[in-house]
Amino acid sequence: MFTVELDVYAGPYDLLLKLIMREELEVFEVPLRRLVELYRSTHLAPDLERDTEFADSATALVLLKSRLLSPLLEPAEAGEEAPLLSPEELAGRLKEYLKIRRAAERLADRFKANAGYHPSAVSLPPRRERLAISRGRLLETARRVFSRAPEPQTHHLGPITVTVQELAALIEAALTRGPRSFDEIVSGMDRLRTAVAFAAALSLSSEGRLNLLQSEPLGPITLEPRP
Amino acid sequence: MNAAARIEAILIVSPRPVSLRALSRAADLPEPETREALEELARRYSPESSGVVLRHVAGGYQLATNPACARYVESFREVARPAPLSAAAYEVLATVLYMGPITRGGISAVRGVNSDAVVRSLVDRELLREVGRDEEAPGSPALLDVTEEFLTAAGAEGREDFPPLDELVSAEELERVRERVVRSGREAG
Amino acid sequence: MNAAARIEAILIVSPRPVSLRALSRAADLPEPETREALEELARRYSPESSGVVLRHVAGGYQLATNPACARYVESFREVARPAPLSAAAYEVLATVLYMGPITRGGISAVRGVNSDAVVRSLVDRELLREVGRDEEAPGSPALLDVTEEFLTAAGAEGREDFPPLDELVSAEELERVRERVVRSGREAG
Repeated sequence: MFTVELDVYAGPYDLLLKLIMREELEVFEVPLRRLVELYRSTHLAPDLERDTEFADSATALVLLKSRLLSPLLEPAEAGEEAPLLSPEELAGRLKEYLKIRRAAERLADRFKANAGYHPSAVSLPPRRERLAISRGRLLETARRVFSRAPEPQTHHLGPITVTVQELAALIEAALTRGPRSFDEIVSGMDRLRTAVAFAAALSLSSEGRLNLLQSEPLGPITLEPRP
Repeated sequence: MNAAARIEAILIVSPRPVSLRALSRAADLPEPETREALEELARRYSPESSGVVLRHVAGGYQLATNPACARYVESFREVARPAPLSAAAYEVLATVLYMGPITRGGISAVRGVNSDAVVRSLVDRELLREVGRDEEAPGSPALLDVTEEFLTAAGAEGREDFPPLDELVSAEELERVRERVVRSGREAG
Repeated sequence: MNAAARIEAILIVSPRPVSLRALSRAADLPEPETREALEELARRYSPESSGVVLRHVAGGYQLATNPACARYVESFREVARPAPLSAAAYEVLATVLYMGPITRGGISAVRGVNSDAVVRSLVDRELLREVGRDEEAPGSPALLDVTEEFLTAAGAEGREDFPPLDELVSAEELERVRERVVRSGREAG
């Protein structure tokens, strides 16, 4: 089964930086203004919950491929205005992010190197009078826990990943009878689902499961199953 | 790692005595070698010079403080801040109090995040304990419940001292939570 | 009892690192003697031969298992190591380590992506905690910082144990990023 580790999507800065560092030409083909729109929507989108992490990256992918897929490029939200980042400002942010990214890698190494230490569990007979559990806090906590809106399942894959799986499955199902246009597949989907569907298509393509065809710049995209 | 080191590492993470058999199995050593390693450790952790001693008690072997150091240990406990219960610990305790006996998977399903680490620390602190297994679920996971220790710390005589759940949340919300627990049981394994 | 034995007895009953000051007070020893006793213990509990080692982390001292024995400890506990953190989680931790105390919004801004869910799971794992509020910002959002647990997990004595952020990336590499972004902006513009 097709799966996507959430780890792959650490956010649009991460993705941008990877493309830049890998010297992939694509990044130069993307109008900066559109990238900036991406940042805007990332920062200001109002109701983003835990799915955001992936959705943002999917949107980033979509926008990076914007020459391929113009219909997705309507402005983020009507009425939302945010200051545009200049290239220098964007470069500044990416530079700061790169440092954090490096720090995170070092941190991961340190955590790994220290994972084998287990603290002493030798304990004395418990001193009951020292530990007090607040009943008020316990009841307050119970009320909150049991009335919390159910969150998506998060075992080892992020909830949004399930959506990608669904959409990947949907795309594969749609292609069983031959090539289909992307527009056809996503007709009726909202922006987010469309973005995630495109990311799913990109992933399937990078896995060698399908080809993405486009006859002219800004033209419609056709998905063609690979044998 | 040498035999004594393996045994030593296992003993220090166990709050209770460990049997020869359990030691030799976890350390991947034959019992005679385990016994020898224990003799070596007994020499090293001797009551004459060490602050930690190896005790051989009914249930097995255990590292413990040397009674000759009791004064200092007591004085440390006076100054040491007892680790307060975290918000996550309260959530797990509330979940088990009202939904228990319940599996680790069930607790995680109610809270929406993996709760194994929190459960482990509460079991270590003897506020939760395993009371059986859910034979219906795949893999028969352990069922957890709150302990006497928990009730004492909360100043309660028993469960009936806590208000019923339907006074805290609506029937509809409760149904949703129960549904999540049931679903997690079916998906486990 | 000798100084090292007193310290040893105190350390073995404390799962958390204990500061030099608390040790010397509880063991009724002047700090220089406490320090000497710790050196003696460090030799005895050495990573070469012992299953238990003396760690100096999070501003204190701690007895813990030798990672070389982790296999046996984990087999004894019958629990797998907790799931490793995601790349996103390490990014959030690094952000708070170097920029903290910082708000959730601040973290998201540095990373370019909403980080609330990641923060929540890290607070749950007690690697981050709220340490106050940013009164200047609208709504006085909570400020987060790394915890003692974080330092212990990273094997660090304190913040100063981490290299300065500006040393992590070379000037050339930073310039390369800038140059590429600016050039792509010009070309696309």
